[in-house]
Amino acid sequence: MISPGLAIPLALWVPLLGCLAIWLLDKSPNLREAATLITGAILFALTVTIFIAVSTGQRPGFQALEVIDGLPIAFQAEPLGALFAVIASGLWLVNSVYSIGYMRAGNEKHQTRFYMSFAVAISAAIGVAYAANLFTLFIFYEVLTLSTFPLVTHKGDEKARRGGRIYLGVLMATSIGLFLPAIVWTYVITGSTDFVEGGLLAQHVEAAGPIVGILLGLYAFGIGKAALMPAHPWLPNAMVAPTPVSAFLHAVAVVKAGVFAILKIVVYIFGIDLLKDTGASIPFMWIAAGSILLASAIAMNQDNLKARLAYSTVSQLSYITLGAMLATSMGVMGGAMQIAAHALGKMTLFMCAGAIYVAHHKTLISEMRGLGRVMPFTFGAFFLGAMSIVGLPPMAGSWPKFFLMLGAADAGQLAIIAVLIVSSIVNVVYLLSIPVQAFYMNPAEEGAKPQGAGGAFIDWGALKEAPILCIAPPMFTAAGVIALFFFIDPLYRFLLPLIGGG
Amino acid sequence: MEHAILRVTTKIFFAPIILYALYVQFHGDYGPGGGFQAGIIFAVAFILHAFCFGLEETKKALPQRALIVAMVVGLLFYAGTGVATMLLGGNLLAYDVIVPGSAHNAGQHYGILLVEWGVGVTVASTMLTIFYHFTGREPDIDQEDW
Amino acid sequence: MSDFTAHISPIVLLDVSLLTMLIIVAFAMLRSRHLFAVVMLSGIFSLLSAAFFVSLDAVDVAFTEAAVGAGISTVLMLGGMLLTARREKPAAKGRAPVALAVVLATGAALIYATTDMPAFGDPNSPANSYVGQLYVEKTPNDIAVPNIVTAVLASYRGFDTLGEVMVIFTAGIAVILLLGAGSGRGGRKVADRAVSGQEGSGHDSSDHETSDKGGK
Amino acid sequence: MNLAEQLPVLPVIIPLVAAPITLLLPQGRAPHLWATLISWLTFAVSIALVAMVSDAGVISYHLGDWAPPLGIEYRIDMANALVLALVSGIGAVVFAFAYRSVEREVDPRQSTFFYCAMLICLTGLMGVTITGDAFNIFVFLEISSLSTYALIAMGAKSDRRALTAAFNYLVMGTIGATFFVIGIGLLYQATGTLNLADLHDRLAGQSNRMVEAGFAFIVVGIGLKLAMFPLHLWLPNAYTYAPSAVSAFIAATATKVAVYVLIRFFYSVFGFDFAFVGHAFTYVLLPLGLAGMFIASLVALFQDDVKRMLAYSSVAQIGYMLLGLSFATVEGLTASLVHILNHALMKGALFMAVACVVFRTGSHSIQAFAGLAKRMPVTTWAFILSGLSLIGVPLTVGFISKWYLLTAAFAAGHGYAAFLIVASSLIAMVYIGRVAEMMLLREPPSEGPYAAAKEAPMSMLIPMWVLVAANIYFGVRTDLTGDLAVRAAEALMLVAGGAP
Repeated sequence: MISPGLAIPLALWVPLLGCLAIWLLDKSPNLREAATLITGAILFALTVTIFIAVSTGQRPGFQALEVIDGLPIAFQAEPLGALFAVIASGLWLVNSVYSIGYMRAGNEKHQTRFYMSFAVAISAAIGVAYAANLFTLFIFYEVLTLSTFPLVTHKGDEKARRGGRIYLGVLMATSIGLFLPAIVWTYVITGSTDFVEGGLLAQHVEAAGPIVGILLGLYAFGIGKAALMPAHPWLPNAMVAPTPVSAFLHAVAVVKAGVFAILKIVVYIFGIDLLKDTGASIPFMWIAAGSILLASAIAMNQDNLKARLAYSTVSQLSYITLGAMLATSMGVMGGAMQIAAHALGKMTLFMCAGAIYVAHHKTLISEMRGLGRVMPFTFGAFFLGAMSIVGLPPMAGSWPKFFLMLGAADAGQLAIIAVLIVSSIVNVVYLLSIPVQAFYMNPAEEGAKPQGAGGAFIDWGALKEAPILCIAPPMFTAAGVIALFFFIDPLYRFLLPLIGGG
Repeated sequence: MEHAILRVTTKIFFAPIILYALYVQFHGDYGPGGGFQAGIIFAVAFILHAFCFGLEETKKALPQRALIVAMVVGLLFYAGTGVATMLLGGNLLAYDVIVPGSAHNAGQHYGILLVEWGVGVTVASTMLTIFYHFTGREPDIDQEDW
Repeated sequence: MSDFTAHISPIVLLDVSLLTMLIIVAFAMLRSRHLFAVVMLSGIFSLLSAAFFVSLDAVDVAFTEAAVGAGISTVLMLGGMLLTARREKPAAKGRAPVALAVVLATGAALIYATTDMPAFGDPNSPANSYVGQLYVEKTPNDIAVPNIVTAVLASYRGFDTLGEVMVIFTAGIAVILLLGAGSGRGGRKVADRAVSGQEGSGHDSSDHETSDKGGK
Repeated sequence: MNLAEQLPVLPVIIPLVAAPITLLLPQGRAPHLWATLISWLTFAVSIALVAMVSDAGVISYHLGDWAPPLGIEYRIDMANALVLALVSGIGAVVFAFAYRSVEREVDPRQSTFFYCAMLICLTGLMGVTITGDAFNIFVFLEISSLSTYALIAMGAKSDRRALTAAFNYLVMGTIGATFFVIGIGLLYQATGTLNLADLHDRLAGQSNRMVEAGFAFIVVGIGLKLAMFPLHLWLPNAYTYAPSAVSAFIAATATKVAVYVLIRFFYSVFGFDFAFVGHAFTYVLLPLGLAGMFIASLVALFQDDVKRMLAYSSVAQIGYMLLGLSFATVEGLTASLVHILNHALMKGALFMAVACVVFRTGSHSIQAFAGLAKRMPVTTWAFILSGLSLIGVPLTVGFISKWYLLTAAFAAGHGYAAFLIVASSLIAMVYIGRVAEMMLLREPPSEGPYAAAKEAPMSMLIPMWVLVAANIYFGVRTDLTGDLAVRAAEALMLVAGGAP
């Protein structure tokens, strides 16, 4: 077994080597895809190694180099980062399988560039996960933005260019315009950007007062990847990308890197206690709550499936921001769990959307009526994923909601509980309605098939499913959603150090 | 014979002007003057020549290529003196090392003489170069003629 | 050292009249559109300044001004003029107020500075009492040439002079680059008046620079 | 000759002697090889000088063996040692790069004189930087300016507007030089000395109108040379129409040297004892720096000529440097010095990338960049990486600059300035992004004048990538730039008598 200390640099380099291998194997697609999968498997093993080490209380890390005094590029694994890395690398593996199916079925161009960008992006995501200070996190955050740009503009047409411009524009503008000054300001106040247990700023008394609120605002909106309204427009616009990109990057790696950073900054830079004492996070808590409701409302009006999922993501990401801004340990716990639960659930939904597109070239929800009867596996997986997002047991998604409500109660914010309940109801309407319509309603254009119940409900003879490589991954993650519900206790205990327990 | 008086006058004055230039050049240590002024006066003699006999005639006496070489040589005379003092163990342009241990500052005298000569040569040739280019657009020279 | 007061002497009258003429010539140059007249007036301007320098006891500077400013500059400007037109185009209107403001501000700053200047010839002024005085005292020993200006020019500050020679050399190179063979215009007497006019005046400025140097 | 003793004068005297010799060489490759060799040699001795200063502290070299203030002194501390290394380093890279580009853009009969003028320009810039004498600064400033005017005019073979551009620059530059020399004259009148260190000593405690006016004239004069907003009007055209290699060289060096001179006068000659220095910082440099950053960036946004866009960007970047030095803190001065170095690296690389495009397409219009990622991938990526550096993306030198500048802004209590700085980099992102999108996402034209573009020759690519690599290397390792700049800033601050 590789030592955890060595595993971190390896986890950063392996995807880059994979990227090189993919480039060299440009001419033989099968070997190229094999390279992707092997890289994914190795990476997953490495992150699991680190995860196990962290669960035993170790904090492996290393310092690469010091760019400016007090500004090193350094890495250290802690529970939140280890969890994020495992989720990202594990789902990358799943997504790679899915990508192969999707890209080949669609005969997409520039597949080599596609896989290379993916490899760089995952390396950046791992860097974000293990970053030991804000500076390192910022570097990989930017690399993640830039490396995913070719993925978003993959199609290369005017629509993709426009989407790419907004994607890059919003993410870079917020990160350079707000996030970077916030980091510099933190550095000027504290002389460091390290993640410190209990909070870096909490150690500096002079940091109290309105500065905390301003800084928190800079971070909250500066980390555009967290898609806190109004910094969200990049996310719907990124949907011009091929579905595997949306599935992985815009349900897992990119957006989770954002909310992960917010959680990490709240816990390790401000410290929960500092925020609680100063009350600086209350306004942002309400902004997050508003973001949840508003994005849900917008999602309801989207007929394009991917757009609806995108706004749903905006809404769900704000749960995590909300958890962080509650400034209670249960809120942070809920946010951290939401990272895992939402990643599995939303990725399932996106992959299903891709499978539908591959098999039937349909993107509008209104066109999908009755489609469940010819794609029962896809819509079955979609149903499970949607249940999780809504927060119904026995799905993993129910736990974060539970902890968030606990956190809100701790903080004495009962209105937030109401927000969470309303949001869940809206989720039911706009997510669960899709599989229900698919199974129970007649196709709009044909209307030939009678709407029956029971035996002849699914015409097994006329199934028209997507290729197996497009179906298996969402079913796998859907199963994961159920499994995570039952394994929540180990996760809870793994995350306890985050809130000062364990 | 056109402008006979002018031509004769020019011929008469040409040599004294050059002589005066040399006087100004070498008398700079004792009175007003030096390389800058001498160079100008030297150039003026040739400009006068060009006015009366035409630029082509002057160019026969003092071709453009020779002027460029003179520009280089003049500048190098000055800079070279500096480099020489460095090679002799002093700092750049530390003339004392030219004649070490001299009681009457002979090194300084030689040094000043050398650099002033460099100034004079450069100024004269540069002024004439500028004059040549202003007055007579020289014909395109072919690649081989260089 | 006792306080120094400049006393009125007949030379002052000469200075005043020379300066008055300088101003008149300068305005005449500004008003005239006839380039030939302007060139000639600039020669006169240089000659007057040379005379003024003599009255300030700066003989070396006067000599240089006479040779460079009144002499070769006039010739070169005539040459430049021949490449363009005989008459200046009427000046374009519009930017004049800005230019006027800049000129007035510059003038005001200069006049402002003069109010604190030491009197002309004051032996106690910093310029005369410090390094200047040192040059006078040390030259006989260090260099032993009678002309202190030459001593400063060629030895004490010989490196500046090397730089100035380089400036002149550069001016030569610049002219060759602009007008020489292969400059895209060499040999052909092209009638591109606007452009050659700019070039002509461009070289005027560099000539002025060289004359500045020579006069140091 | 004792080489170690004579080392301080070598960075100037080597190109100075070599420049005229160029004219004696035969036409063809020889002048270029000679100039390149000399530039490398100059770079080598400059590096040796940096090492020497790093060990021995301030070096004073007496030209002609005359002790200052009688003679001229070369006074090399960390600040100008760094700028010397920068100028000669850029020279070494650009000279090596120039051959093919110049061969195409300049008549072969002129190339000998062209390289001679390039060496003269290098000499002038080095001479300005190294010297400790005010009048010597003026003389070498004139050497560099005069050669630059001619070099810019050489663009006339491709575009006749180069002549107007050179003429405008000549007028503005001459006014600047005149102002500068008037300022020096006034200071001489007030002190009787021309030596910078001596000036500082003898100015101490003096407060009269000569000094005030002298200060004003020097600031405006140098402000013209460094294209301080709004005195920048000469710069965009000059950079746009100059031959590509010349643009790359002067964009990376000339204005930087002028900024250095400004720092030298502010900190080493006047110092903070003078109230007007503080006023100039607060009421002139700070607002003008900010205004330049914004207005020039916004103008750059609307340029369809990539060279002109980069030129306006330079004006904006000069705003950063002025902003940094106007904070009057060690951090601010460090930021300014670091940005002098870093901006040279990125602008040099960017202009070289454009030179490659010009070499293959004959145009620097943004249309010529369409689809170049497919035709000229190596050039494209050089442009994009240096562009990212200009924006200030981490792991590039641009980020280091921005980091120092932002910390300085926060530490000096100018938090608002920090946000203006990042806002201006965002504008940079948009205009670089425009070109990048053109290169990456457009289809290359299949017909027309730009269709035949292919990758630039190796002789251009290698030097360009050396600079691009420097952009990355110094973005990760700052012990050569940042640490030395901190030392330089601390030393300057000590002389200036700054409290912090």
